[in-house]
Amino acid sequence: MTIMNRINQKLKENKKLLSIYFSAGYPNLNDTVSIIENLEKNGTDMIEIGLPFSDPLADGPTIQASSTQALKNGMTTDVLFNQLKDIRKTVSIPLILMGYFNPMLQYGVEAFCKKCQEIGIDGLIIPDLPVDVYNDQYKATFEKYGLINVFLITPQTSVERIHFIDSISNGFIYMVSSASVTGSNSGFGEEQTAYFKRIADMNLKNPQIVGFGISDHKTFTQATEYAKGSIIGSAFIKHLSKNGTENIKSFVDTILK
Amino acid sequence: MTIMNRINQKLKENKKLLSIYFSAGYPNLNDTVSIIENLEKNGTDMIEIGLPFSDPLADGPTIQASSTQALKNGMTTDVLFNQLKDIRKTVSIPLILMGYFNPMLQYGVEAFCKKCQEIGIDGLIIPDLPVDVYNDQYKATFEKYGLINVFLITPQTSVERIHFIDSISNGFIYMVSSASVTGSNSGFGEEQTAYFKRIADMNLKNPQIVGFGISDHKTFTQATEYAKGSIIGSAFIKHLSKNGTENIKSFVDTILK
Amino acid sequence: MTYNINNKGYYGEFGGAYIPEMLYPNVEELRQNYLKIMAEPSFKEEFDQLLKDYVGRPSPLYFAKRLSEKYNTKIYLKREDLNHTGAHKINNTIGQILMAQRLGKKRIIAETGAGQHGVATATVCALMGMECIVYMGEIDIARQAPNVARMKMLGATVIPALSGSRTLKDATNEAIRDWINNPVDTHYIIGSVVGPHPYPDMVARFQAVVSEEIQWQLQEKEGKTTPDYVVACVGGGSNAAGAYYHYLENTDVKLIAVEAAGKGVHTGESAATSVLGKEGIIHGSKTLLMQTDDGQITEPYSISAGLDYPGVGPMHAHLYKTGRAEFIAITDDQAMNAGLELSQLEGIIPAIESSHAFAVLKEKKFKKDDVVVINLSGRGDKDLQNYIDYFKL
Amino acid sequence: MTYNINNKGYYGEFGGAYIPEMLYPNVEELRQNYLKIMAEPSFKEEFDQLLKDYVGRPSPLYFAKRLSEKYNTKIYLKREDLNHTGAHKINNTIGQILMAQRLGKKRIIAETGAGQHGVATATVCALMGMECIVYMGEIDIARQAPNVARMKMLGATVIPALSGSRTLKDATNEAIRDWINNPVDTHYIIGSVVGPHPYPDMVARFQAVVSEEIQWQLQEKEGKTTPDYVVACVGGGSNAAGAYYHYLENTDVKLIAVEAAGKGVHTGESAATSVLGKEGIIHGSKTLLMQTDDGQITEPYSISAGLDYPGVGPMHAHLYKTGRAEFIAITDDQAMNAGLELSQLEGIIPAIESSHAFAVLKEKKFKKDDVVVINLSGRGDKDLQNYIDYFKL
Ligand SMILES: Cc1ncc(COP(=O)(O)O)c(C=O)c1O
Ligand SMILES: Cc1ncc(COP(=O)(O)O)c(C=O)c1O
Repeated sequence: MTIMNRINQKLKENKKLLSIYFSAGYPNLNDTVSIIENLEKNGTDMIEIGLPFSDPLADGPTIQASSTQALKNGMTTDVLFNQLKDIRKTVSIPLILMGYFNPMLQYGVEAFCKKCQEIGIDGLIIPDLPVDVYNDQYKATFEKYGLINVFLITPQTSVERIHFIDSISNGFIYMVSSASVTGSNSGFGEEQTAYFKRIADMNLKNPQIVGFGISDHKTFTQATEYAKGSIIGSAFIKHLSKNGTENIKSFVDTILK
Repeated sequence: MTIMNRINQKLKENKKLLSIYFSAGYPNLNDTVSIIENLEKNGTDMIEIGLPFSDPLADGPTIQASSTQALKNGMTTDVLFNQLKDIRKTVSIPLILMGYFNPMLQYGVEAFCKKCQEIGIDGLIIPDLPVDVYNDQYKATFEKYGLINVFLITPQTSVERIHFIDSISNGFIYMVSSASVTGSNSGFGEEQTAYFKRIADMNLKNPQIVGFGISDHKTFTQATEYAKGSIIGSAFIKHLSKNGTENIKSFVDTILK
Repeated sequence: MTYNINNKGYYGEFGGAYIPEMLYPNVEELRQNYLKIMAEPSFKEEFDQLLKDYVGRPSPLYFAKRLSEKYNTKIYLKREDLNHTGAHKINNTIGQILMAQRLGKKRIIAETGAGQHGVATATVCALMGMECIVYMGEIDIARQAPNVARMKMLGATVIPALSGSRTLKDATNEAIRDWINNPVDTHYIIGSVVGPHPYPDMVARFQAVVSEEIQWQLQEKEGKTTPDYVVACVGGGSNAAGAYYHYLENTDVKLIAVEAAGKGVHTGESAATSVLGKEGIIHGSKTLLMQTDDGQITEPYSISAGLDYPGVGPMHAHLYKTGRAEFIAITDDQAMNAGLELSQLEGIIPAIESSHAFAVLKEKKFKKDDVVVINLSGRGDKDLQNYIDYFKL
Repeated sequence: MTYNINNKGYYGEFGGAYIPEMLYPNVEELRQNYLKIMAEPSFKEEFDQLLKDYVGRPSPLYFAKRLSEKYNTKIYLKREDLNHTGAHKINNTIGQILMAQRLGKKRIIAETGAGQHGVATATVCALMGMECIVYMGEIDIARQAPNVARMKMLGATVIPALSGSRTLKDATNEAIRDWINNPVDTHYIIGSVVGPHPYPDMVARFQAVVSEEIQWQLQEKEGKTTPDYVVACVGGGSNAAGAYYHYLENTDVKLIAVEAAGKGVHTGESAATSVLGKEGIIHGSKTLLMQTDDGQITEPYSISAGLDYPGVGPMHAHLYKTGRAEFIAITDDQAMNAGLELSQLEGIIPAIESSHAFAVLKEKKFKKDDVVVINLSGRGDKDLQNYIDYFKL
């Protein structure tokens, strides 16, 4: 890929990146844009916008519940695209859509990618779209529309496979802190730190951003000791469910301190 | 058998015989003797005294219930023998004990027969003591103590078997009106009348007394058209359960009219 | 000494046909015909075919590895639990329904305790399109609800026995009463090796397929046709009779009969007939039974409806009297725990009846090389609620 | 045209492994090893031995005389209901537990709908002494209570799935979540021919013993190895896959797949995936599934917990798309009545899942000489309460 999109530019910044995930349409259907704007305003570096799915099998209970609520609120792919249509008028940090493959497939992968480009989405994270299927069938389409596809690695991913994933990635690698669904851990132990270090020592061409289990300043700091940044999901959803869209600042502040 | 006991004498009388069955110890434990005396006084020709059994499988619900109540009241073989010990001081009609084989077996068949003789019992009806077992094992004992053993025939009994049963009987044959447990019919139809006639026409050496389904003057008359007499069981038990031991006269009267 | 029936219908001093005259034609018809009919090639063929294709025989002889390790002996399970309807009972009902057809009967009655025999009877009646009435004690109807439901699904009429202890004994009384009332067109399918001759022998012969299979199955697995022990629970005794049958005369094979001790043999709530019983007459047969001094049959108790019977078949009375079989009494608690153990060690939930047989493993020490065949007479689906309640699972 | 899987893990356009990276090592380990392990003589031997001695295979192929007479055709029932635990599911769990052992796994998870797969999994875990966690939808826990009790007796932990429709789909989600959380020591025993490659193929191969047996059993009975029709119900599709397996490429054998139409295909309460579904991804596999235009998976409905699934295995999607199999949708009412009919004509109470297959007899006219094999995938013990309530027996 030749075009350098917002993700690549952001990754060049000389800082540890805070990326935040939330489920679009949660807590209320039309909160999406204001949450994004608020996050940017308060210092978030990158945002994963979750496209809710009925059967989010890689997500833990918190994100799952927010997904279900978002669907109940009326969220659909079309609604989301519509909410986001003017987002680039106000927001400039990288925006990544994160969702399961089936809704994209139903929308049509090409149509989906095209729409993302129109809106100004920079990348996609599709947990259940495997690397080889992407590589064989969808890579060309993603590239055509300037979208970065982000792959995951876990503590169980083999060295060879990490190198392979690195070779086909062109943004960052989503480094799952521990093999577990989102939101099920708090605080990193020796094992995880060793894993962060092991990956850092591989000197991959793509920087790594850690996800799963980042919930506060401490885990953010731990995770970014070796990695370029980290992604917070469940902790932010919990904050939303308690405080609504108010006070996003205080959440971001406690992470960054 | 040479001794002519009360049963044989009674059978010689030139009349249709009314025989009545009741469960000893019912309705109250000590009603036995007064029921017997009352029955004789009011014109009953012969009495079957039921020795209650826990599992009276050839009896219908009425007799079964009276048996159960009698056992609850405390009836046992010993109690019955004790109640009857002076019966011959007041009663002279034939008395037959009717009961299942197991209690007799536990008492000891010989001891049981001996006791019957002492008391003045004339015969036994043991529905579950088969003809051949009796013949092979117990005939000598019964005869030793002057007891007549009464066998049953039913509409299904073959001609050969009727002749065989006749040959080993020495009192009367208990002719079951229809193949059914006691108390389950009322009124005789053509089929049964034909059966009564068929047996009468066989000119057996033993007279027949009809049992099962005799409940009133009509059925008594029907049954004794061809037979020497008939036995009433359930109908009398029902009378006892309604009226107690009072008014036995009226019961007997309605049968004989 | 023989352990089989003699030509008068007795095992030693036990057996016979102590029946009211009203039953004589039926029982006599059966007595005169059963061996002849069973020997007919067409009968054998139909019987064998149904056992194979419908019942699913042969039932496996399964080497229970983990159980064997735990008890340090060689334990094989004869898997009657895998039969259609879930117990050994169907071997007999298949045989008897074919018998009833050949005798021209149109209506079938049966008694049932655990409901397995009732289900097995309702099943063969459905298969043959015959009317089916099943008598079942009111207490048993409550504690074996799944089997009551099955009988109804199969089109049978279930009539509660309301007298006595309202269990198997009383259901049997009611069935006999029905038979007395319907002497011409009705066949009574007795569910165990009890009742008047020829029932105990006929039922034993239908169940004998169990030991016949054990012989060749053991040959395949152990290179010999005979085990050291055959263990079976005994209610009336049919599953035991089937498992013992071909070994009866071979005294190298030790037979263990397991009775239900309920809350304890001497608590007054037990069904351990061999210990508590005396010779007497029950349901048309001279055998051992639990009774008062006065000869009244006492009300038994066992957590297991199929063993909750105050008598035992005459074959077993004879095996007891002669010492041919060792009788062991197992309490409710021992049985329930053995059932849980089998479930969790081997993945097989046994009927509570069968659990009694497994409890012997804790009571008796077998040698390492002993080949112990335990007859797993039925599966525990019907007993789930009892297990759950008992263990508060 | 082939109806088998290709070397990329697809049946035509269906299949694949659409899984999160967290599952990759597990699934990949399985993919690389399953065929190799299944081909090992020691694996085959242990698998075959357990199928024979523990499961009770071969399951009979039973000629249903009265049913055949009624529908004027030749109907054979493949008696998977006679397997240990009462359904075809155990063929697969026996295979997978041996696979898990060889892969060095220590902990087993499973999803279950009707509970049959949960019981079959709990059973093999007890047999092998392995920890067992079963996920089951809250609704299914209520409607298949006997199977929940059985799992507990067998020592398994049953965890309710509380999300979505609280049925099989959601239990599967929870099981996958567990697997993601336990990527090293845990094997996920999927219960049908669904999930990411190699599961559909592996499960189909373990179930293929069904059609392998049908071949020689038909040879014995009809002098030919092929029937005219093979009929099976389809939830995920494993019993159908097993019954079709050896006939897939022989188009003389017509395949009929029976789906659950619930209250009617177009009532909004149905699980008839072939009619209502579109291509999509569910539980790691590209296949047909019921979904909104927006790609959200819809909540299916069937009276039968085992068919209450919004997808279908990729093999079946392919069989549908190519027309190789005829798909027929059967409503709750049709199925229940077919279950009652089988009970009362043949003495066999089928699982409600299997009842759907029998309902085809009223929907489709077969010729007098047609040999129709219906896969009787399971027994109805688990469904008694439903039948009783439905028919007010
Ligand atoms: C599974 C099972 N085993 C054993 C028995 C006891 O009967 P028997 O002693 O005749 O084998 C029963 C009776 O219902 C039963 O269901
Ligand atoms: C008896 C029975 N048949 C069929 C099914 C449906 O599963 P499959 O389509 O995988 O055979 C189930 C599922 O639980 C079942 O229990």
